[in-house]
Amino acid sequence: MNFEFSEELQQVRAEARAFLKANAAGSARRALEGNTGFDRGLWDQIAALGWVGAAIPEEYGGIGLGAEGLCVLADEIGASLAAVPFSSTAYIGAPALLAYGSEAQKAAYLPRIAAGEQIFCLALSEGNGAPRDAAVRTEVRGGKVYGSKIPVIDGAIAHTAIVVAREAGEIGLYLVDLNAVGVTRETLESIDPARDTSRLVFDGAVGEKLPGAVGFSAVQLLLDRAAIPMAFEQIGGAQAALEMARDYALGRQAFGRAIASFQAIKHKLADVYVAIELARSNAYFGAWALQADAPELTEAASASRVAAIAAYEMASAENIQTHGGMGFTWEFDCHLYYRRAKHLSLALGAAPYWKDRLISAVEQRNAA
Amino acid sequence: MNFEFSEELQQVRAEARAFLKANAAGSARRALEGNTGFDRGLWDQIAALGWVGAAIPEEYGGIGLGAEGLCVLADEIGASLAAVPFSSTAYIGAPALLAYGSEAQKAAYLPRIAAGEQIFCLALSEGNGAPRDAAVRTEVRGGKVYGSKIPVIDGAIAHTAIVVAREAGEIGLYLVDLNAVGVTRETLESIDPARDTSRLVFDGAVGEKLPGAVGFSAVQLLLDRAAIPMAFEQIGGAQAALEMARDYALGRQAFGRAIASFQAIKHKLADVYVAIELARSNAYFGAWALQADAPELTEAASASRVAAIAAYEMASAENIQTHGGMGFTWEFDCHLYYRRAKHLSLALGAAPYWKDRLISAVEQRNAA
Amino acid sequence: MDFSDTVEEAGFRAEVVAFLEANAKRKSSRDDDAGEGIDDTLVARAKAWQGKKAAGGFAGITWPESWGGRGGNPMQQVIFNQEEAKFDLPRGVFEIGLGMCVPTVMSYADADTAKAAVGPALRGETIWCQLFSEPAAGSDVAGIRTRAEADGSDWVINGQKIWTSGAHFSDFGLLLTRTDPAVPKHKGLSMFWLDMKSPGVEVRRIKQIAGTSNFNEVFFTDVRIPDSQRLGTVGDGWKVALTTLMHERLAVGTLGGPDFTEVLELARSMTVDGVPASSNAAVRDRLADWYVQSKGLEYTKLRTLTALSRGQMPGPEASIFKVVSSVKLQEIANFALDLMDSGGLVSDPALAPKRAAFQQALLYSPAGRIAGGTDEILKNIIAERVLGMPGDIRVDRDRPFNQMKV
Amino acid sequence: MDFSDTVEEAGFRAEVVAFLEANAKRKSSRDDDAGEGIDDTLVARAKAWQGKKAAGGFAGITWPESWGGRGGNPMQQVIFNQEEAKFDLPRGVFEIGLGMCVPTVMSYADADTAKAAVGPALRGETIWCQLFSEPAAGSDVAGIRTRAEADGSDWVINGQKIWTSGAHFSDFGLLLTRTDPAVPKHKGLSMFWLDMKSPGVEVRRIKQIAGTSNFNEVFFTDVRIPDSQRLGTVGDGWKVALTTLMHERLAVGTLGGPDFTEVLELARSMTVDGVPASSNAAVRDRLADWYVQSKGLEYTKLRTLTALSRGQMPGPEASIFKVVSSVKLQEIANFALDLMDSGGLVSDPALAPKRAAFQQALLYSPAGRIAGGTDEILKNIIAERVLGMPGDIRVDRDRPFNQMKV
Repeated sequence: MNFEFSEELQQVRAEARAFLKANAAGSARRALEGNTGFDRGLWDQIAALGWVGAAIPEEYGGIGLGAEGLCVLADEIGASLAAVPFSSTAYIGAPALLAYGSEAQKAAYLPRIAAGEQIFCLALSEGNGAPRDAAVRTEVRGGKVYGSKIPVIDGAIAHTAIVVAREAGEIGLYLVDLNAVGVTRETLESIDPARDTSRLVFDGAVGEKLPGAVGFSAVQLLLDRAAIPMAFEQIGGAQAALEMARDYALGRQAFGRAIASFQAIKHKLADVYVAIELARSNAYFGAWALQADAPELTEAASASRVAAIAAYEMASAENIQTHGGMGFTWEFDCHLYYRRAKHLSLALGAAPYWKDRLISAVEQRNAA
Repeated sequence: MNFEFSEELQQVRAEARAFLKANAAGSARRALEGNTGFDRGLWDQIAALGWVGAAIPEEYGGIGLGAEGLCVLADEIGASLAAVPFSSTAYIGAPALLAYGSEAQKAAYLPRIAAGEQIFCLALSEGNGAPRDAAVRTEVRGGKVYGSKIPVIDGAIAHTAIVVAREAGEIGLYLVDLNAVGVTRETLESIDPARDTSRLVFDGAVGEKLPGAVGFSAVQLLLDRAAIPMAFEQIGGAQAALEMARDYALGRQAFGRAIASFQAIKHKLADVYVAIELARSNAYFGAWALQADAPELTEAASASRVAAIAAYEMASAENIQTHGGMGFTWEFDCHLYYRRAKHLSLALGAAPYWKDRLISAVEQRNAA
Repeated sequence: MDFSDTVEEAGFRAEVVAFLEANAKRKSSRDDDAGEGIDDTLVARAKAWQGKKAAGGFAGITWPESWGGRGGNPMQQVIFNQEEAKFDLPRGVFEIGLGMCVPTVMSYADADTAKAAVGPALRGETIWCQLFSEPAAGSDVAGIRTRAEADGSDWVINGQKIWTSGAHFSDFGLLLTRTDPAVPKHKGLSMFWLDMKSPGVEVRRIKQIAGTSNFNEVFFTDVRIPDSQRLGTVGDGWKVALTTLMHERLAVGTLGGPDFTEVLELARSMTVDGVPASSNAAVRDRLADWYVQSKGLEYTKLRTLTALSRGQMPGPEASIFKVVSSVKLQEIANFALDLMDSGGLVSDPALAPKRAAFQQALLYSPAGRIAGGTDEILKNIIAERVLGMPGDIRVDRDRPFNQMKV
Repeated sequence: MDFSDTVEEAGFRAEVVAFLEANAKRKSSRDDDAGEGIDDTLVARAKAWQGKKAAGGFAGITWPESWGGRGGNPMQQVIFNQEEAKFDLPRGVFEIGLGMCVPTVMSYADADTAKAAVGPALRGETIWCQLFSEPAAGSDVAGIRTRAEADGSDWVINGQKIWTSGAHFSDFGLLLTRTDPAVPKHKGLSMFWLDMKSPGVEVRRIKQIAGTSNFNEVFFTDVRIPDSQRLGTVGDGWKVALTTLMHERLAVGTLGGPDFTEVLELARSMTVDGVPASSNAAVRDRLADWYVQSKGLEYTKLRTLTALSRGQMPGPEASIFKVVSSVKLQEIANFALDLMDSGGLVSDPALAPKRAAFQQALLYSPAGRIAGGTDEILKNIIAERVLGMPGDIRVDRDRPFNQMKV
């Protein structure tokens, strides 16, 4: 029985935490107030540390920490609120190439991803609604992409988009150089301006097919894989919000005592703790399933995501509540967690999508 | 603005409360422990007071207090936990005759209902699942009823059943004398043995059609009408459970203080109070809509029922929780409320049925 | 039961409607100002409108005629508010001053002072704000630290207030201070009124999560207030404050923002495989809960009005409105965004459904659970004052204020 | 990460399985004894099985060899429990005695007494129960009132205990008493062990909501206990009790009853218009929540086991199991009954789905939220011992016990 990250990864975690503590403080606030959607300096630093290539095999320039290593880093990045396109690039971009790319594509892109030179984004959504086959209207004709994608996380800061599009009726994934002709991009107002959220319009941009991705199920499997490190990023944030609330409650006096001594606050934060631990345990199983490429991957990913969404939303909302009036000021950091929580909830298929996917997967397993 | 019961009905309420306090104490426990499903003595007393005919017009032997009067009495009966077939007879039986019966049927049955001589029951369900047209397989052929109904509340103690059955494909309501040939009845083990819950089998029993009831919508409208006094019965029980919890918490000492002084208990009971008040306000509107036969009846009934189910289940469960160990003993009365709460939740279409009906009704109104 | 006015109420309502029709414009569509800040233009409009109300005899409806009021009853005030809400009129400027501060002045100031203060306020010429809360005294208002020290016939004020609505456009303020820190916290307080333009008063806007600024911080540096502006005796400030806060309960407004109807509309507008999302059972399940809560509050208000119409005053049970509606609003915002999935991220009013009402509600709903009494304080109020349960154990009641931990 | 045993663990597991295969029968289908009472037959089977375990070297796995135990580690105990649970074997008779009472005797009794007590208990010849809780001392165990008064070399016991599992089939009991009511509550307690057949001991079964009787009341009328049966010094009973209760944390079991899988099966079995209820989005929404909770607890247990396997002891975070699973059980019972609609009323196991498992769960789930620590106490434990938040304000710490209100 060894249901815990290895000693080596515990060490990675400790170093990541120390690094982010020293270098990521204020990252989200700067990106929010500057409306940059991105902390480029921090990105360059974490790229230099090799984090972007954590789960990329060493042959492609990665540091080969595997899926579990990626999860550990995601956890710490979540806690730090770092304003970096880590999820778009490391949870989605690299795995998409690894799973669906040709050998040439892998060789061309992965080393640059690992080096932080290539930021990726996933251009899937075309408006409101959960991810689904029929909602994809973007088309590929003659190797060129036509369609409008909204929203695309990190769309304005990425170098390359993985575009979900339909060619001769069939869904595929296409790499599009976002600085090439035929691409228009526009950053949109969003609930977490510390993370870029954009509209991309493709009008004849060249699309390079990822040959391994066939049909919408390839998109769903990509989301499954991304959901697991994403859950860790959410749990990291939730844990940080819980600790912020606990610390404030310990210091804040009302009625002659620390508000942490009131059961209303104690039980509220106990509930948050429970939600986080349930999410963490599900995510641990997710990390194992991702590393092992286990048949339970879809259930594990869905359950991780459902639990992590609930935990972070709860932790960040109750952190505000615990802070009282200060909690809803711009000046305090509570809203940075609250915004990020909802951003991450929506950024990769929202809770209804994952709940349905979870039960479908369980039903399929039961039927098998 | 007069959104309150009249002075006259406030008086009726006070008298009912005093009567039930003196006469209904222990009614549920006796019925539970004796497995009688019924407190016949109490039934005869409330019939003598005219309550069963509260909403029956005086021309048919009722006391003409109207729908609002029935709701006031239902509230008090709910609080008292009286083990009587009041809902089956006064919320369903009499209104069915008034709405769908011929003049002859009204004249024949209503005075005997008002006098307490005729207990009614509704034979609708045929196993698990929400009320719906396609689930009715009981048939009427040549004036005779064939089919099995499970469960039927008060089925073993009623004189007459209103049977939902299909004749030449169309749903109708049929009066069946339960002491006649072709009827078999059997009391079943149920979650609230203080209220009779039975299986009725009809094998050629004579059925007398209620001519006004055509199609399953007639059944649904009957449920709508019954749901409003039922909501009051539930709210009465919820309020009694809340008061029982509050009183216990005030008296019970732990850690040198009344447990009522702990926020965990205070906020729990405040939540229960809020749920009850939301239910009560919805039910008030229901009482108005029933009395006025308003076009909003279905929404009002559905909302009353949804809110009352939630309030009573919560109040009765948290009453047990507030009592701690004593709460789950047979000896304390907590479980009588808890059983009755769930009995009433399931006895007239469960929450999912009413939530769906509520939204459908709102959508229809919006479309109109 | 019926929903009609009494004869007297109907007469008054007709009078109100005639006045409003003559002096204002009916709202054309459903407006929603939740989360909006108050700017100079709105303040100017509000002052003008208050003047018209005063001239028409509809300012201070429940105030005695001797104070320039109408001498009417609370039900008339409700009727006026109901009808006024249907017109396109400025709100949020005078409620606190006329609802809470000026009545306190009426009760505690000497006749001349009160006379000088009340008339202009009623006519909309002056605006009042309430200076009670402090950084270290939110839910626990009696824990304020702003000092008032006697100096001749003046008091010298030093300290900081916070969460002061309208301080930046107010002319006068009602100020709760600590005059004796050596006695237990409730006993060393005194109340004053002051000119907000007094030297040493500095107002700073507070930016909230949603980007708007509904509140201020107010700093006091050696501000001098003559003793004649004291309200109540020295050390009696808590009693005076309770008078003010009692009026707050009557002034409780409804939270704006999207509700059941808006979620239903959103769900109907979103089609999956040709079927609207409103037919999804999980959506209907939540919708039903919000319908029941929303209608439950609406009907509870009717029950309160019935009591008011019969001469009873609303009690602590009014806490139910905010405790239900603010959590509901936060749930609705989250649910609607989930329904939109990643599309919910976009908060540009030109792109998001309902002009981004759900995205905005996500950001301002947390304040609803805190401002004007946190969820936790409101549940305490329900438990203690409605259900008769004991107060929390108090460790600060008898301890001298200056011996308590901050 | 991996889920395999270490080499040592695998070896031990193989040994265990061989022993079980040789001495017991594998469960044929998934049994569920939640809510079932314990009868004489079960007690007899349990005694026989305990004897076999002792003979096979699997009783007292973590106890020192000098006490007749195996001298193993907690992980070995977990492995044994995991494998034992797969066999059709009696449970619920020895857990409290061997898990909590006898270890306390081992720690505090003199050598001869302990020797005489431990061996027979380990071999299943004697059963022990724990006599701590009282009608007026549930969550607040230190508030017990049962008096022990010195009389020569004896103590005379008067009072009442409650919630005593297994008192009616126990031979011995661990008894917490108050020897000095004039000092603060935690200071005046003393611990004893006694023969349950002593004159003046009366055991009465407590009937629970669900109709079963898992607990007893135990009345003491002038029961004499020799001073030699005292455990720990006079007045030190609370310290001794904490030793006992520390073991409780390790013994925490899982609640039985229907879970995610059973609700899914129920929903799949119920067809509406040809479509199973499991395709209803509202049903799937709730199912997903319960899956996440259920798996979350399962995987949390694996994390705990990993820590155990590395030699760390489980801490207060184990409170999460009961606080999540008991509320979940009550929700599941309610939800399943709602799905059955009026059919859910019927609790006859021959008629109701899953042999009325959901109806039964409705009735026994409330006890799960209370027995062994209420939801409220468990959340306090998480807040205080995991999150490091302060204890509730205590008004009883320094007050003499006999001056407190009852």
